[in-house]
Amino acid sequence: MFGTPTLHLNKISVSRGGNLLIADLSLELSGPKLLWVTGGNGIGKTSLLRTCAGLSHADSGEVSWSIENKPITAPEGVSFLPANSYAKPALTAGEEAKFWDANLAETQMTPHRSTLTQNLSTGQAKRLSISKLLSDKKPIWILDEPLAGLDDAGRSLVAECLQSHVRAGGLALVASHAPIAVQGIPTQKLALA
Amino acid sequence: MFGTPTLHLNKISVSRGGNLLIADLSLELSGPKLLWVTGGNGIGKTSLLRTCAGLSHADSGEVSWSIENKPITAPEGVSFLPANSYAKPALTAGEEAKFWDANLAETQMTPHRSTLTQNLSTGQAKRLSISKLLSDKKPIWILDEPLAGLDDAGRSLVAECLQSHVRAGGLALVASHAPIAVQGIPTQKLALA
Amino acid sequence: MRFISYLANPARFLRFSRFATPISGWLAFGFLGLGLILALFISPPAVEHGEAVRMMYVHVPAAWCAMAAYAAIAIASFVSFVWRHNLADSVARSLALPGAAFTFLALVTGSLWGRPAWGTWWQWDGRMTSVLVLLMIYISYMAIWNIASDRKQASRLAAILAMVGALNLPIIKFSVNWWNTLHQPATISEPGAPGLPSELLTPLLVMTLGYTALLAWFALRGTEAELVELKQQRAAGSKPARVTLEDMAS
Amino acid sequence: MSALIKILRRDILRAARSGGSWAYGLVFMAIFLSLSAIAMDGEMNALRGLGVPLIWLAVTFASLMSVERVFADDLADGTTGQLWLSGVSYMTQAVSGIISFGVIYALPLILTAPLWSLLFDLDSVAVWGLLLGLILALPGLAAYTALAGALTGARGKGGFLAIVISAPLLIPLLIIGVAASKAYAAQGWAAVEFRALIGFSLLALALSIPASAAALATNTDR
Amino acid sequence: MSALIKILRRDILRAARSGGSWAYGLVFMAIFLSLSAIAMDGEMNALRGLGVPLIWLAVTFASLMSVERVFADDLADGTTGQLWLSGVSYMTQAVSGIISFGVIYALPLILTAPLWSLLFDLDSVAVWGLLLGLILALPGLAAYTALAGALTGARGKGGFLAIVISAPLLIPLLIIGVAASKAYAAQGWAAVEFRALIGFSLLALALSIPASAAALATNTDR
Ligand code: HEM
Ligand SMILES: Nc1ncnc2c1ncn2[C@@H]1O[C@H](COP(=O)(O)OP(=O)(O)OP(=O)(O)O)[C@@H](O)[C@H]1O
Ligand SMILES: Nc1ncnc2c1ncn2[C@@H]1O[C@H](COP(=O)(O)OP(=O)(O)OP(=O)(O)O)[C@@H](O)[C@H]1O
Ligand SMILES: [Mg+2]
Ligand SMILES: [Mg+2]
Repeated sequence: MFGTPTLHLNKISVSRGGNLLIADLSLELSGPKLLWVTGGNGIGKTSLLRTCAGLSHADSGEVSWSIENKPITAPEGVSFLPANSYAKPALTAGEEAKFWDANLAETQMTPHRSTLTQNLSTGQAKRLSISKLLSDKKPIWILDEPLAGLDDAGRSLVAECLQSHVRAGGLALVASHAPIAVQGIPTQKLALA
Repeated sequence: MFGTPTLHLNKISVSRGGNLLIADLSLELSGPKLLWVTGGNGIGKTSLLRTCAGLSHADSGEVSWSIENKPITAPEGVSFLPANSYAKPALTAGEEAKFWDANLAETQMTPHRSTLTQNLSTGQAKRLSISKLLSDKKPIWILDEPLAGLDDAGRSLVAECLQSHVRAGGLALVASHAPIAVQGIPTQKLALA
Repeated sequence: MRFISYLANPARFLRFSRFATPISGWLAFGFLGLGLILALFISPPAVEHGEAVRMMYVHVPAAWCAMAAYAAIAIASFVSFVWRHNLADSVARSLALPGAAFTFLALVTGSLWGRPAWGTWWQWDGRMTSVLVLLMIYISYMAIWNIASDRKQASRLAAILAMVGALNLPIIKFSVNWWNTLHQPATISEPGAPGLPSELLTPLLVMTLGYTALLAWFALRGTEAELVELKQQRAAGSKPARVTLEDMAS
Repeated sequence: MSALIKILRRDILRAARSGGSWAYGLVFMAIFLSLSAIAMDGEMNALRGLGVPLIWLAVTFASLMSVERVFADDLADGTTGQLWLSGVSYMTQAVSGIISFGVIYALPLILTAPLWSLLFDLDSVAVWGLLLGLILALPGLAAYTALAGALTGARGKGGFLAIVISAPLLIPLLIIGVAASKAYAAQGWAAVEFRALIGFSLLALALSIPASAAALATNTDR
Repeated sequence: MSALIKILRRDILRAARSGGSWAYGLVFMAIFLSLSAIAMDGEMNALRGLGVPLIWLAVTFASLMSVERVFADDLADGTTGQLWLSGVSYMTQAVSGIISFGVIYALPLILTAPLWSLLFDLDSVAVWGLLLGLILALPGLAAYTALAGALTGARGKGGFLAIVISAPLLIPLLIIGVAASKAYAAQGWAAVEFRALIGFSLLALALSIPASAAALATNTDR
């Protein structure tokens, strides 16, 4: 069980290349909760998520994180699953997993442990990223298109992971074009348009 | 209208890194037809499609293409949409489109013509790839996960394109995890398991 | 040629190599032993070079075999590239290491010999430079085999390189004529030139046979090992996908 | 033809955008030559003799440094295969790679050679010899460098391997080239070394074009 | 600490796999030095004086060549940010980048320097001077090179820009280094140049670590 994790957005603005994507957004999100972030291509979902993960700075406003009202830093509480794989080409899936203390078994990737990451198929690369995500056990998950490239089994795996994460009190922000519907957990939808 | 395009697979075997993925597959596919290729992650969809596009060699067996029973080469009749973007980083979307004689308007990418391709969002990059596909007007389309990363509008755009391609007598092979269902065109499903 | 296409079948090759490999190994052992005894103890010192002539028995056949091995690699590469035959590239690959070793040996013995003969270990003359280039080509040939994770791809890339690198062989051969240099022009290998007296020629020939048998041993053994490995990989590999085609309501 | 021009235009644009990668070789050459001159303690007499070979060396190294810029990106992201499907044969792609490498990366190096010769106090005959030799070697230089790029493809940033592959091919060219540049002073145009250099350069092209094309096809197949 | 070791281990593995990119510098050095020797027509007397500066130059160039191997890949695919989120501060990442660059790319160059000195017929005192100078310069060399890598990030393969940034930083180090190596013959350890070299090297470290960390953070934010 996580103590109640909270993400605070205080009037943040996010811009890219001179275009304002998000203006003065204020939100307070606490676990247990799943937030489905959706909106058209290029509307700013990825940019918003990266900002919420502390990887990018908002142009103005503040992003902060807390557990049971005690402020924490992003590295203390946040995991981020990017849309693209960040596995290193010259390493095998097993070596990559070891580097991040990840467990390949959780995503059925054990048979591919000795395949070089650049030779993994699209869905296998995604599974490897998910293994890394699962290793962290952070209370706030920020996932960018976690379902892309996954087969049916992979998608239900993600749903299960989200379910148990939220059930344990976690907060999850998920950007996805397909609806993210997980049984029996509090879910909200954030639509950008 | 295209003359009847046909893809012939004659007992092909495809392997990757010493693993046999497809063994002795024989198929003859002719337009007008949509073939939905599906199967679990890493089963060999991408490898099969690349072989059908002439980009990889089968270990054994033959792949050939014809129009109205007249043999053609792959470059004469085939277009391939890879799962990942192949736009060049230092170029803008407009420059990239010009290089490939593609029309950005067809995919609603005109507003982003002066964005560098490495700054495009996931879905925008996909749309750029699709613009390039549409420019070719080849009778055989081979598409690897064309829907990944696209929003609703993008997905219906792909469906429309597929529809008019097949209606014009074309053949389309589409690998996708989500079902590809297009109204009123002959559709077959090729499942790998 | 018929013999080669007969062997092109892996199973037949394995049957052939089962006895050919040990034979070539023992031949190499015998000839090299005999050659060294002849070279070091029996043959007389030469008029011009004195005792240093004994270097010749190591040097000259090493140089020849280095070139011969490369020529064989280039030919096998051509076969492998054109007919996509993976027995040929196994042969080529197995010849690379001994070929490089012979090249290295020719360079080292040549430069050890050069000290008494020309008063210098090394000079950038045509022959020496082109043999050094041969060594570099051998190294790059071996390196490229190791970069591609896919064997099919690696074999084709290596074959392309081997064929381009063959350009260096005539350069080595004729560099003594084009490029005015220190190195001996061909005396032994020139047709119609008797060149050497037979007491010098015999150990040279015996050593050459020994080196050649050694090359053959490497080629056979390497190919054998690779075939066995390929077989094991096939057996261990996963099952291919089951493919079903069905119509869908449209 | 038009495909050639299109690729060339695209490559120039990319080079101009990528933080000036085309100038990389020039900067390398500047540093290499001026530091070499500094290292020799500026002794003009020694320097004069070394000018020609050092500038040849600098050009060769600077070209080697850009090997991975020829085909690696196109192979990595699949553009090579897409171009093939859109009707640009691997042969054409090989030729365009050689040309764009020659024009974007090698030619600027060669054209600045006379400038660097000032550093070594070369007389005008020596400078002409140098320039002629370099220009005649350009096709060979570009051809072998491109071949190394095509062979190593997108792997491990080429780097090491590309250098290991192209060095043995380039060494004969370098040796004949220096000899030709030097022979110019004594014999002018007629020197036999120039003919040898032209021969080598053309041979390099003739070998590299089909070999690079085959390598591109192989590296696309995966 | 364990993060440092982990990153170092990973980088060694990657270097070993990537077609031997770690050996790239070594090969460059071999070619550079032997070709320089050829260019001097093998005149031992001239060569002996040039040995020390040429080897220094070779080490510096060979390091510059690997600049883009330090942080570029991690920045390009987002690993830098992921490491930060998993608790490895940018400072730690900067330090580990400097160390892995120093150990994987620069150290092998330095350790082979005595071997190359054979080519120039250096006596043993000169070789010791060379080696000591190079080892003391190593931290500075690695620090500035890494800084250039962190600043240019994943853009346009670094290349040109990284060299332009690090060359001016490295030149003072090079000049003092050569002076120290030469001074060793006359004054041994006690030569004032050695103290200056140590000072420069430490200063380079002290400046580069926070600067690289800041650059990494900035390049992650996009
Ligand atoms: C590192 C230095 C040297 C290298 C790389 C080298 C290389 C070669 C090569 C490649 C051949 C075979 C060429 C052919 O058959 O056409 C050869 C043959 C020979 N070398 Fe050397 N060599 C070196 C030094 C020497 C020295 C110092 C001597 C003696 C003074 C010498 C004497 C010979 C002789 C007598 C032959 C046989 C020539 C013939 O009749 O074909 N070599 N060497
Ligand atoms: N440096 C830049 N210059 C100009 N525009 C940029 C730059 N970087 C990003 N953009 C633009 O910012 C917008 C935000 O992209 P973002 O990746 O956040 O979108 P997204 O909602 O995740 O879209 P998708 O659904 O396609 O993933 C896009 O329109 C993109 O083109
Ligand atoms: N060089 C290689 N060595 C070992 N295995 C490899 C190599 N290249 C590919 N593979 C494996 O081959 C299989 C085929 O991958 P492919 O990309 O065709 O799958 P896919 O059906 O497209 O999967 P996805 O749905 O994830 O896109 C994968 O299991 C992959 O790990
Ligand atoms: Mg996005
Ligand atoms: Mg796939």
